[in-house]
Amino acid sequence: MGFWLELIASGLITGGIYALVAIGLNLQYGLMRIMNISHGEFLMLGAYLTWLAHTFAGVNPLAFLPVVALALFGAGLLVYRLCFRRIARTSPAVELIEARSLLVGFGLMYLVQNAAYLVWGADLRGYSFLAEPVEIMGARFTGNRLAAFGFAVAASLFLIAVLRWTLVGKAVRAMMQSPAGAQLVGIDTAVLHPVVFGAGLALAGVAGGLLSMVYEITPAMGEPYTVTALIVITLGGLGSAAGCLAGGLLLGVVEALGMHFTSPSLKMLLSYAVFIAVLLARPKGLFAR
Amino acid sequence: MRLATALAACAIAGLVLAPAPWLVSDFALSLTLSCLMYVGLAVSWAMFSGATNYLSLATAAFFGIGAYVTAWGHGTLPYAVAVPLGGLAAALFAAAIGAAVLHLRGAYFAVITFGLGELVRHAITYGEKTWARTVGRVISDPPATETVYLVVLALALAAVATAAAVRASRFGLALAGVGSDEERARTLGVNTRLVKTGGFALAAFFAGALGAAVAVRWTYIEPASVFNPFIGFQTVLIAMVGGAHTLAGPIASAVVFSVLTELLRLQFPYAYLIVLGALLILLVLYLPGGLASLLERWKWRQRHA
Amino acid sequence: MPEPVLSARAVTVRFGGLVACDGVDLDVRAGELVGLIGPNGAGKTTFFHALSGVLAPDAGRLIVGGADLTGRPAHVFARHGVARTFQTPRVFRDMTALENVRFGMEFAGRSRVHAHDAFDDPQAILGFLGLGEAAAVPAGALTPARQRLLEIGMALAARPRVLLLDEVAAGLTHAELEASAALIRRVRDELGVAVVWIEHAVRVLMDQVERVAVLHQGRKIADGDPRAVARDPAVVEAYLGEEIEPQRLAA
Amino acid sequence: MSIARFGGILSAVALAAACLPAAAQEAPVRIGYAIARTGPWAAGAQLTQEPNYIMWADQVNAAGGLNVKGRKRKVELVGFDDRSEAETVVRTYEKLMGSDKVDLILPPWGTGANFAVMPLIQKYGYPMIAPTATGRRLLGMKNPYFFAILQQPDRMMEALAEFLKARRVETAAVIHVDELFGLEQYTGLEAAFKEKGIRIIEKKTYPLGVKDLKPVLNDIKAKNPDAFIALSYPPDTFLVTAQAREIAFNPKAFYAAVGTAFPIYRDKLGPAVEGVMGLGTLNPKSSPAAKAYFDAHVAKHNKEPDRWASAHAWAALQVLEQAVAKVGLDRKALRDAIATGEFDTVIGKVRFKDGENVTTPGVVSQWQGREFEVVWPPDKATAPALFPKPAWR
Repeated sequence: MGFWLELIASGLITGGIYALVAIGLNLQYGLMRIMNISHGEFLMLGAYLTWLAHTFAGVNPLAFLPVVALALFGAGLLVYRLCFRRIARTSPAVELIEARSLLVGFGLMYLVQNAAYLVWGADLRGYSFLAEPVEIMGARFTGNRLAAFGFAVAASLFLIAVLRWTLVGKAVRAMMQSPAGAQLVGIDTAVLHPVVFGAGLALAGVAGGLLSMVYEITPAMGEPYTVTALIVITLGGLGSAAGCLAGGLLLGVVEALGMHFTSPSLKMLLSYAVFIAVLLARPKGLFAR
Repeated sequence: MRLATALAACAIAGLVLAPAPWLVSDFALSLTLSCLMYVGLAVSWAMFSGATNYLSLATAAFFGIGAYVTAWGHGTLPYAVAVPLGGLAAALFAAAIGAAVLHLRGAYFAVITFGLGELVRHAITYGEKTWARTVGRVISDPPATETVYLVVLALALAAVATAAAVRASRFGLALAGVGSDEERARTLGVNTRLVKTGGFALAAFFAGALGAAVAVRWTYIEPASVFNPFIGFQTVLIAMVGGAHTLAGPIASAVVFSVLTELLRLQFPYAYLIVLGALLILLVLYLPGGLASLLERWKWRQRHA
Repeated sequence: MPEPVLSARAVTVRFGGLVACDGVDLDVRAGELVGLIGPNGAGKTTFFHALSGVLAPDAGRLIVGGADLTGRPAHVFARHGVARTFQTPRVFRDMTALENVRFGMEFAGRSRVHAHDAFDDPQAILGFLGLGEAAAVPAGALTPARQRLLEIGMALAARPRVLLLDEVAAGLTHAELEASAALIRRVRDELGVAVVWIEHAVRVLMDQVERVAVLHQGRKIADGDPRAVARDPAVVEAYLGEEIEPQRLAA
Repeated sequence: MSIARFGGILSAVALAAACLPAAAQEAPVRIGYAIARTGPWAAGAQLTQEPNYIMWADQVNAAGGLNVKGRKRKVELVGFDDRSEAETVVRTYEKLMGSDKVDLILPPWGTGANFAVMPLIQKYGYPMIAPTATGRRLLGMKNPYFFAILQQPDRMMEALAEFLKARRVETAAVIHVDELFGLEQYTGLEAAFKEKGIRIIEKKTYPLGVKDLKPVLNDIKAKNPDAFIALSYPPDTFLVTAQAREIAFNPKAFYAAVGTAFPIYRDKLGPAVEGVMGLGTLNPKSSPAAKAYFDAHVAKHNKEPDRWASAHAWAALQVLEQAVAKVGLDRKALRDAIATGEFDTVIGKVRFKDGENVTTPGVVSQWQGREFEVVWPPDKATAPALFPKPAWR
């Protein structure tokens, strides 16, 4: 029994990490159709900032996360102002916003990644934090993975609640359904857009900070995370906070069970097969509206 | 008329470029080959995705499938057979998955095509490891650079000629109808499913054949390098920067992008990607119609001068 | 009586729990001009979607020119001679007006026995619609009213046996409306194409058609001579509370 | 830090330029290479390989230049980023050898990239001594210009089997990455274990990019093998160590492959690495020459080299330097000199047979304190082995 608990829990925790990586991108793409392909690069920045603070100033990485969030939120406002505002204003159709933001995302990816190479070099970096195992009902987990999982769940629940029950959430959802319509009913997209974009980057940064406790970091680490994020948010249904969490958890559990029952070599095959099967059955993801 | 012009341009380009291996330096030849590879990839991508607005991220998968056909056929199949066979294998794969996924739209289609590519890559890795006890294949006596160059040149020109012919045809009209309003096209008698699958497979043929043709240069064909998602991303990037709904845009963009990246790389060996990224952003912000819109603007000025 | 060119038998379409069309029958014969009316949400457009193959009905049969096309995709309907327009005009915005018309001719118009072959040339269709000078204009740049006309042209280029028109009058001035109505009569009279016409402006429609069918809450509640239908108590009941008063309906 | 590296290049170039008037009659020896500065290969390439190139060029120039058959000539490095792409590797070497006609080339990083330049070095006739290329398949191409200086997988795995046999290990569980590297290591391990009578009671494989191996480790833990061997790449090496500790899976011998020899492995995992064995070849205690090399590297780049292939990259440059001193820059003669000579390097005497370094034995290393001690073979050992492995800390 303990074995099964551990297996499922381990899958859920990895799944929580997948969801964590995706939350920020889901916000940006789901709400504004900004396909920010440089998402993983900002995650990488968050990871480096946390690593720097911990390694050179001895700051507790968890305590530093709000700083990371703030820094990336600021960066998000700046990036939005410099790049995406113009795109949102000059693109006549939502498909064009999507296409152009994809290209700008590529540009940002090159730019940010290379800047990181110049500043920090290509070397693997990392540190140990909360790496001690914690025993829960006979199963053992490291604290840093639990922290990442906890944040993913908390952030998802928070977003679900905000979107569902608050006035801001209603505005954001209105914006999601029809940007022009939102403007008609008096929602100020000039404020909401940059804030949502900044929040997306802040979430990416916090995810990076949390992951830097678990995995090693390099300037090239971003791209696989962007891919994971894209898979998770399409699996869950673009823009759905609940779908994002469910999609990540589903993948994590499928992988854990797959690894146990078949071979870990089949893990990638399995998760892609599940992803594709879900999309074929539900073309708009698990939590399609 | 426009088709005839395009075909004539292809023929002239062929005559000009074919003797390159005996005239230019090894490096210039290598760079030209890179340009041609991306011309072929971007033009064939735009032929389907530009016309229909179905943003496919399966290029890397097609490329890798083609490459694996040469890898498996190495030693038994002549290069000249392996290349079209690689294209055919990719086209068959595209037709099979196209029938299943071409009802998905937008980002869902993009991500699922990417996922299918990864699925194939992992399936090949697993199959090779399990049954052939290997990961990757060695091409022990690759064809000469001249041969590879000429084959890639032929494929790139064939892609351009095919794209021009498609644009001038009923098939091209149907693809454009799908891109503009798929349901409307259906109510006007277009079998959109067939048209989409056909277009997807045709585009895949060129990506597959190019994979089969180029990957022999790398001596060692392994899933991680031939299914490199960046090949697909770069193709999309080039085609969209050029203007995916045009024919000339992706061609110009492939040449500009390849040469520019290379010059920057050689000139600024540490910071070239920063420059490239910044240029790309500026281009999208201030030339949203892509390189093709420059051409259109120029034509417009000519007419109204 | 000639065979119907289009025949709907007990067509039912459901969206989840909602029954948008509930066992609707309709026969349309060659050269007929049939109006289809009903209050908002009556299921008119859904019924058109079923008639043109855009939506597969959950139950019932659809027979076009004697062939059972139930469950077939829209392009098969188009090739058997069902052409339609949409409530909000759907033209290929980046193509020119001429290309839009050519599109209809190249596909549905080519692959079946022609019901009418009055037009071999897209330019002639544009001329017929009064859009001759707009041939080279991108369709997206036309006014909505002209886009509606262009849509009819696209449908005519498909050489249909039956033309399904979904609200041609919306947003038109009175004069434009009269012109459109006249055009629709010409399509029927000169080309011999059967027309089924949905219109919210019920009065205009009633003046033009010889027969009208009424949908209400997904069911057909009346079908016949416009004056008789207007006096039908069930129809009057259905329209109560709508913006059109029963007296004016009968006028 | 890359600023330092960048400065290194600048100073190499500047030095070469400064010497121009003095040695106007003698142009510098141009040495070309492509290596990953960006992309997934960069972390390895910038740890193990390029820093050595830069440091070597600096040292050679500081000493007055490269001895070319008795005449000193300055060295100029012509290095480009290969973007971690095979096609860019090929294109860059075609430029260097075919168009620029540099005097010598240095290898790119990694087995895949080395494969890609194989036909080119043969076509243009440039000898290449590769520190980061492993695999029988490379050597199987029988390219006369290719020399592999790193111990090949079978040799390393034989050493591991001997070590475990000497400690009476009877059972082992193995996982390996689905890559040529993992497969070749495993083939070597399987043969060596069979010969030594060590049973492999569980074998699992996993793909690149895995983020969680706990379910596998749990399954293996339940089988209780004497030894656990992960033929892994850096991200999974870190992962498997952290997760074995997480579930308290503590076999008598715990071995992981690529990455254990990286200083960051010790720095990230801290005391947890105590007793972990891995793919390492030498450390500063191995010899005074090794100590001098490690010290010079830290002084130059402000970071330690790894304890697996870095020294081999340095040794490859030493081989090249000694061969050039003997026969000059005639590349055919240079090739023959490398193929037939014996060279004194930081990793000891090096001699090639059919392109393979046949003098350097297989080695097993183990983290003890802050050092990756060599624990096998006994004549190379820098410390006695900790066996069984102490409990995770």
